[in-house]
Amino acid sequence: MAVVANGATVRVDSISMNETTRRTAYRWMTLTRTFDETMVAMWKQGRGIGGTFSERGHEAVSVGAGLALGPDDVVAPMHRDLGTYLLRGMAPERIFGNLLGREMGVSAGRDSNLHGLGDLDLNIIGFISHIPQAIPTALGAAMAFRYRDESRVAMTFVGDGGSCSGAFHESLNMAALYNAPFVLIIENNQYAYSTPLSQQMKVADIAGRLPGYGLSAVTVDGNDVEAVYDAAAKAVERARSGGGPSVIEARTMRMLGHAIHDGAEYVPEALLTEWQKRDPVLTFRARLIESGVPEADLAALDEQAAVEIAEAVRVAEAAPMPDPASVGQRVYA
Amino acid sequence: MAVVANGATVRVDSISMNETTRRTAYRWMTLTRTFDETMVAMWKQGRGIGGTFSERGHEAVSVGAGLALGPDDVVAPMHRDLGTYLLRGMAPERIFGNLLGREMGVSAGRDSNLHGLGDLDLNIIGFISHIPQAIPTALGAAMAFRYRDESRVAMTFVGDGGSCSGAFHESLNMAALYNAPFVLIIENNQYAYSTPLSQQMKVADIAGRLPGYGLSAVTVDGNDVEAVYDAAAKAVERARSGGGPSVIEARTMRMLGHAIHDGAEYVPEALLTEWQKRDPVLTFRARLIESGVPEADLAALDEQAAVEIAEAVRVAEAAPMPDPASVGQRVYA
Amino acid sequence: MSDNFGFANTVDRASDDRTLTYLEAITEALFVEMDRDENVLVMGEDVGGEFGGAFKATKGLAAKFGDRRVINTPIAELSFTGMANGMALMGLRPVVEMQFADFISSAFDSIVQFAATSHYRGIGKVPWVIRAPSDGGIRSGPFHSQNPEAWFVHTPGLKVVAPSTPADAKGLLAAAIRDDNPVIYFEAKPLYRSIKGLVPGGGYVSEIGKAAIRRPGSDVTVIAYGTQVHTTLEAAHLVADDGIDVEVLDLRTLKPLDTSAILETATKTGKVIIVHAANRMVGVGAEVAALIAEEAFESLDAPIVRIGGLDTPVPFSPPLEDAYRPTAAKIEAAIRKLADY
Amino acid sequence: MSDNFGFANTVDRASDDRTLTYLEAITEALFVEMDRDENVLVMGEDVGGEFGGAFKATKGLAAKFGDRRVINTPIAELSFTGMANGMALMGLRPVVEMQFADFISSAFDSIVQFAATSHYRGIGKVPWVIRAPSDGGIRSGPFHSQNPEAWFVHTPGLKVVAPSTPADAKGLLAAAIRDDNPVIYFEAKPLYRSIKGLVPGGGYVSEIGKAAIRRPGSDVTVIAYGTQVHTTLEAAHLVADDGIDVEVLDLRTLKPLDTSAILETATKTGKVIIVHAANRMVGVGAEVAALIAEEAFESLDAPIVRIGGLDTPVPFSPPLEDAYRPTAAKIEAAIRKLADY
Ligand SMILES: Cc1ncc(C[n+]2csc(CCOP(=O)(O)OP(=O)(O)O)c2C)c(N)n1
Ligand SMILES: Cc1ncc(C[n+]2csc(CCOP(=O)(O)OP(=O)(O)O)c2C)c(N)n1
Ligand SMILES: [Mg+2]
Ligand SMILES: [Mg+2]
Repeated sequence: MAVVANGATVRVDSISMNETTRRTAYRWMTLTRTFDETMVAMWKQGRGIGGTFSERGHEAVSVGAGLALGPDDVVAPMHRDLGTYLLRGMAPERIFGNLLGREMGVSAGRDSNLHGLGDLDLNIIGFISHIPQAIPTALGAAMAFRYRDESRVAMTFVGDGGSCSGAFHESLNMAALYNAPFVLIIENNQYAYSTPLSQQMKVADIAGRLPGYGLSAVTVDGNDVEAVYDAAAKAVERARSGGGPSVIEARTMRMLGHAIHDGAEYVPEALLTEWQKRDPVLTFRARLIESGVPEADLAALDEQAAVEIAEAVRVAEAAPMPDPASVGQRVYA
Repeated sequence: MAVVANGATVRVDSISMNETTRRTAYRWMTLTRTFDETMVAMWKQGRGIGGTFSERGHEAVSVGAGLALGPDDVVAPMHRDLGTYLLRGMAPERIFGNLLGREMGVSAGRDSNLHGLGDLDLNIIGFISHIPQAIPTALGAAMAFRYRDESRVAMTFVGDGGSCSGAFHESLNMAALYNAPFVLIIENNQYAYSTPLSQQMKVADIAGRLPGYGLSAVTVDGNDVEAVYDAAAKAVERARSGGGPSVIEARTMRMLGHAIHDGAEYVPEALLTEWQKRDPVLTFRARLIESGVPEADLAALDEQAAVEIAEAVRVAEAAPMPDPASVGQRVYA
Repeated sequence: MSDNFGFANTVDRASDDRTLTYLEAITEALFVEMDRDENVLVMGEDVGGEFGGAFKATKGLAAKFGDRRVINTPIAELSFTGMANGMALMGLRPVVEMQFADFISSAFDSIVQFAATSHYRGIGKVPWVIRAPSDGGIRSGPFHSQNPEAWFVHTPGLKVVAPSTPADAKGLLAAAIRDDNPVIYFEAKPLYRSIKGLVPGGGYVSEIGKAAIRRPGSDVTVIAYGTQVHTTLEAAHLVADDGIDVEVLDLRTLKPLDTSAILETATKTGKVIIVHAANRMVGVGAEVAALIAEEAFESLDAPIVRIGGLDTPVPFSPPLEDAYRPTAAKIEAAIRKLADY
Repeated sequence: MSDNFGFANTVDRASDDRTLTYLEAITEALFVEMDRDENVLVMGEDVGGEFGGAFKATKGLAAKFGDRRVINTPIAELSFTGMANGMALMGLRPVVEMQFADFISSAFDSIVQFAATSHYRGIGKVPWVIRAPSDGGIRSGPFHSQNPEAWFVHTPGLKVVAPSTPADAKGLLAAAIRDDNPVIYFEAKPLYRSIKGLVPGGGYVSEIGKAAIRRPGSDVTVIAYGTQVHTTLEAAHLVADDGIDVEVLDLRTLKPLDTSAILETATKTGKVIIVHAANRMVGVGAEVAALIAEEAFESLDAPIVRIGGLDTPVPFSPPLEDAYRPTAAKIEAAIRKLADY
C-alpha cells in the first residue's frame, strides 16, 4: 500500500482487507450512502427539522477508519462520519430520531442533526460543534487507557478547517509527549464551509508538519477505503502496542454543500466533476466486482440498505417528541 | 553566521553588527543586566511590591532582536524582554515605577511588574499575562501594516512554554497564509516555570516544525547577541521587503527562578554552571575587548548604567502612588 | 408590530428612509461605514468573496471593497480575534464576524483578557466590533442558538449592544464601529428576515448606552432586548384588551446599561418583569433586577420578576426548545399575575 | 474569627480533627481522595514532581502516588482541560489545576461548551474538578487576581463551589471530586496561609449546595463567600458594639445556589447586603439580589445592597486595588446605613 509520509511516497507493510472485511466495508458504505441520500431528500422535501450535514464523498474515510478499530476502542467521529456511527452499531433509526428531535433519538431531543450522537455503550463519544474539541477529548480517552494500562485505542477526526485551530496543535503536541494510544484522521476535503484550502493555509500538506512533533503521519487517498483502512489499521496497531500516536491525512472532497441549505456555488464545477469519477462507493463497488465478488451480492447489500433505511425513517418519523416537561432533566448526572 | 535551519546547519548571508552597533548592543545589555540585578536585590530586601521576573541570561535575545528593528516597527516583548523595552526608549524609571505601582509608572499603577509596559508612542505593545496572546496581537499589527501598505514590521516573543499553546499554531498558520511582515522570536530557555522541555514536547526542535507552515525558521545561539541580531535583522529585512514572516528560535537558559519568589531548586546545578560560562553579557564583553574595544569604554558604559539605574530607582521610589479616586478612570477610551 | 417599534418616536425620518429587513440593515451599516472610513474592514470565517458569510450579512462587500478589506480567515477564533486586537491598536477598525455567537467562547481570551483590559492597562485603544449572530427558537440546537451576552456584560472594559429593530441594527452597528472601544454586537438571528422597518439612509448612528421605550404604559413594565422585545410587544398586545397597560423598555445597550431609563420606568409602574432568552441565572436580567431592588426599592409595588432561558443547554427538539425559551404566552401570564398583585 | 467560622455548629468534631491552614486542607483532600479512589488524578502546569505547583497545593502527591497520577502539562489549558473531559468520560476523576483562576478563560470552550453540556446531550458523565486559585488583595495585578465565577454560574451544566474555611476547603474539594459532574472549585489565594481551622481527618465531605450561617444575627444579613466571608465577619464584629446584630451567610456553593437558606435569612432580617470581590455587574450577587427581590419581596424592609469589585480590571497598585475591592470598612458602612434604614 503506497502512502505519502512527510512529503515522500514510501512503502509500508500493508494491512490489507481480507475478503470478509471488504464485503463488510461495502455493506457499511452502501448503508451510509443510502442513509445520506435519504436524509438529503427528506430535507429537500421539508420533512427535516433544523439543518443537517451530508457526508457524500467521505464514506471511504468514515468506514475505512472506523473498521480499523476493535470493539473496545473508542471513537469520536465528526459531523461527516456517519459511516463510523453506523458500523459501531448505532441503529439508523436512532440517528434519524436525533435528526428529527425525537425522544428515542440518540440525544433524546437535546442535540441536533449529527451532533450529540454519543453512546458510551458503543464506545462512541458524540460530536460537539466547537471545532476541534473532539481532538483533546479523544486524546483524554486515550490517556485514560494509558492510565489504566488498558489495551485500547482512541480515534478521532478533524477537517482541514479544524486543523487550523489551536487545540489541534496543543493536543498533537501532548499526544506525542505522552505517547498516547491515539489516532487522528484528518479529513481533508479541501473546503471549510466556503473557504478553500488555499485560503486556510499556505502549505496544504497538513500531515507533512506533524513528524516534527514526534508523531507518525501519513497521507492517503481518502476515496479509497482500502487505503484508509490499511493506514488506520497500522496506526491502531501501533497505538495498541505502545508505539504512540499517529495521524492520517485522508485527501477527499466534500461533494455537496457544507450543510443542507448550502448550494456550494463557490466550488468550481470542474473540481466536482473530477472527484465524481472517484466516487468512493462506486469505485469500490467496481473494484470488488473486478476482483470477483458477484454483482448480485453487492446488489443484495444495496437492497438491504434501502430496506433498513426506509424502515429506520418510518420508525423515527412515527416516534413521539420528548415531553416538554422533561426539559430540565439530564442536566446533571 | 551559522544558523540551524530545519535541523541542518546552513550558511546564510550575514548581516553583521558594525562597531557602533556592537557598542550600542553592549550599552543596552549592561543597562539591562544592571536593571535586573538592582530589581532582584530590591525585591530580596523587601522593597518590591508583588512579584517580578528576572531576565538574567536573556539579554542577548532581547537586545539582539530589538536592535534589528527600525524606529517605526512595532514590538510586543514578553516578560523577560526588559532589554527590548529599554532600547526602544522606555525610561528605566517608568519601568521601576510600574513595578512599584506608581502613578508615573508605565501603566499608572494599573498593571503589575513587567506586564502592561505598553507605549504606542514608542511602538511598544505591552505584555499580557495570558500566554501566548502577544503572538496574534503582534500579527494583527503586522496585518495593519500590510493593510495600509506601510513598510513596517511587527516583532514579538514567545517562550518554549508558550509555543505549546494553541494561538502559536493558529497565528503562525495565518502569518504564513497572509504573508505578514511578522517576526517571532522563540525564547527557548529550556523551562516553563518548573517544567523542563522534556515535559513540554517530545521533539525539542520547535523551529524545525515551522517550515511546514511555509515560514522561514532558524535556530540561533540565544546567548550570542550578534547571532540573534544577525538572524533578526535578516528576518526584519525579509518581512519589510514583502518576503513574509520568519521565526527565530533562540536557545538560551533562564538563569534564575521563574519569578522572584522561585528558588528554582528543580534546575540541575550542573546545567546552570554550564550556562554560566556562556553568560551573554560577560562573553560579549570579552569578545569586544578581544576585538580591540578598550575595556575602559565598556567600564564607562557599565558605570553609566549603574548611575542611570540608581537614579531611576530613586525617582520611582520617591514618586507618588495613584489617587484611589482615579480607580475607575481609563477603563474606556 | 406597531409604529415601527417606537423608532418613529425617537428619530427624525430622513427623506431617504427605506423599509429594510434587520439583516439588510446590518449589511447597509457595513457598506456605509466601510465607505466612510478606510480603516474599517471585515474579517471572519467565510465572510469574503461572492459568498458573504453564513447569513450573507457581508454579501457584496468584497465585490465593492476588495479582498484586502474583507478577509476570510481560517477556523481560529482565538487568534483572528487576537489579530483584530493588534489591528485595532494600530488604528484600524476591524469588524469581526463570529459565524455564530456560540463560537465566541473560542475567542474568549482575546476578548475578555486582552481587548477588555488594554485601555485600562495603558496598552492602547482597541476599537473593534465583534458581530455575533445569536439567539434561538429556530431549531438550531445547543451550539447554534446561544445568547452568551452575560459573560461579556460581567467583564469590565467591554461594551455590549443588542439591537431589536432594523433601525437600531444599522444605527448601533455604525455606533459600535465608530466607538473607540471593543464592542460586542449581538445580532438576533430570528429577526434577520422576520422583521422589517424604516431605516434612515446614509451615516446613521444610534447612541450606545440609551434604552428606548417601545410602548409606553402605566401598569406593568417589561424590560427586554433583542428578539424578546418583539415577544414582549406581542404579550403586551394580548393583555391590552383586558385593560392592562404595559410599558416596554428595550435596553438596546447591555453594557453600559441605561440605568436612568431602567429606574425611571420601574419608578413609574412599580411592577417590573425582565425578559431575555439567555439563561436566567446570573443573566443580564439579574443585574437589572438587582439594580432596581437597590435603587428603586421604595417605588416597587410587587416582586421583580425575571423570565429567561432555563438553566439547561439550549435543547434542539421543538417542544423542548419552546419549554426552554421565553414565549409571548409565558410573558403574558407573568404580566397578568403581576398586574393582579 | 469566632467559633471556627461556624464550623463547630454544623459538624461533629471527630477525634482526629487538627488545626490546618486552608492550603493544607486542600492538599489533605487531594491525598485522601487519591488514596481512596485510584481513578482520581491530578494534572496541570507544574503540579508534579518535587515542585508541587505554584502554590504547593500538590506538593508530596507525586512522591506518594507517582508521575502517572500527578501529571505535569504543557501550557495548553484548552486542550489539557479537553483531555480531562475525555478522561472523565472514561471514568477517571481528574482534578485539574489552573495555575491561577485567571487562566481558566484559556480553557473556556472545554468547560462551558463540552463539559457543561455533555451529560444533557447524552454524551456521558464528566466528573472532573477544576481547582482555580482566585481572588486578589495581594498585589498581583489584573491577571493574577481575578474572580471569574460569574461566567460559570451563568453557564448551565456546571457546579461551582467557593470554600471560605479550612474545613470546607477540604470538605468541598472532596465532595467535588466525588461528584459525577464538572465542578469548578474556586479556592481563595488570600486565605491559603492566613487562616487556620479545625479540619476533620479522613474522608470528610461538605455537602455541595448547602450554605452555612457563620454568624447568626437579627438586624441585617450579609451574604458572602470565599475571602469576603472573613471581611464580613470583621465588619460584623465592628458594628456589634453598637448593637447591630449581623447575620452572616456563607454561600459555599455558588451553583446550585442554596435558595432556601438565602430566602430564609432574607425573610428573617428583611435587610440584605451581598458581598463578593468579583465585579459587581452581573455577578453572583446580582442573582442573589434578584432571587430575593422576586421570592422574598414581602419580607424586605430595605433596598437590597450589593458590594462588589468595581467595573474595572483588577488594578495592581495598592491604593487602587483597595479602592477596587470590598473591604471591612466598606461593608461596615453599608451595614450601618442599612441598619438605620
Ligand atoms: C470553533 C468553531 N468555529 C466555527 C464553526 C462553524 N463551522 C462548522 S463546520 C465549519 C467548517 C469546518 O470545516 P472542516 O473542519 O474542513 O470540516 P468539513 O465541514 O469540511 O468536513 C465551520 C466553520 C465551528 N463549528 N466551530
Ligand atoms: C495561559 C497561561 N497559562 C499559565 C500562565 C502562567 N505562567 C506564566 S509564565 C509561565 C511559564 C512560561 O514559560 P515560557 O513560555 O517558556 O516562558 P519563560 O517564563 O520561560 O520565559 C506560566 C505557566 C500564563 N501566564 N498564561
Ligand atoms: Mg473540510
Ligand atoms: Mg521558557
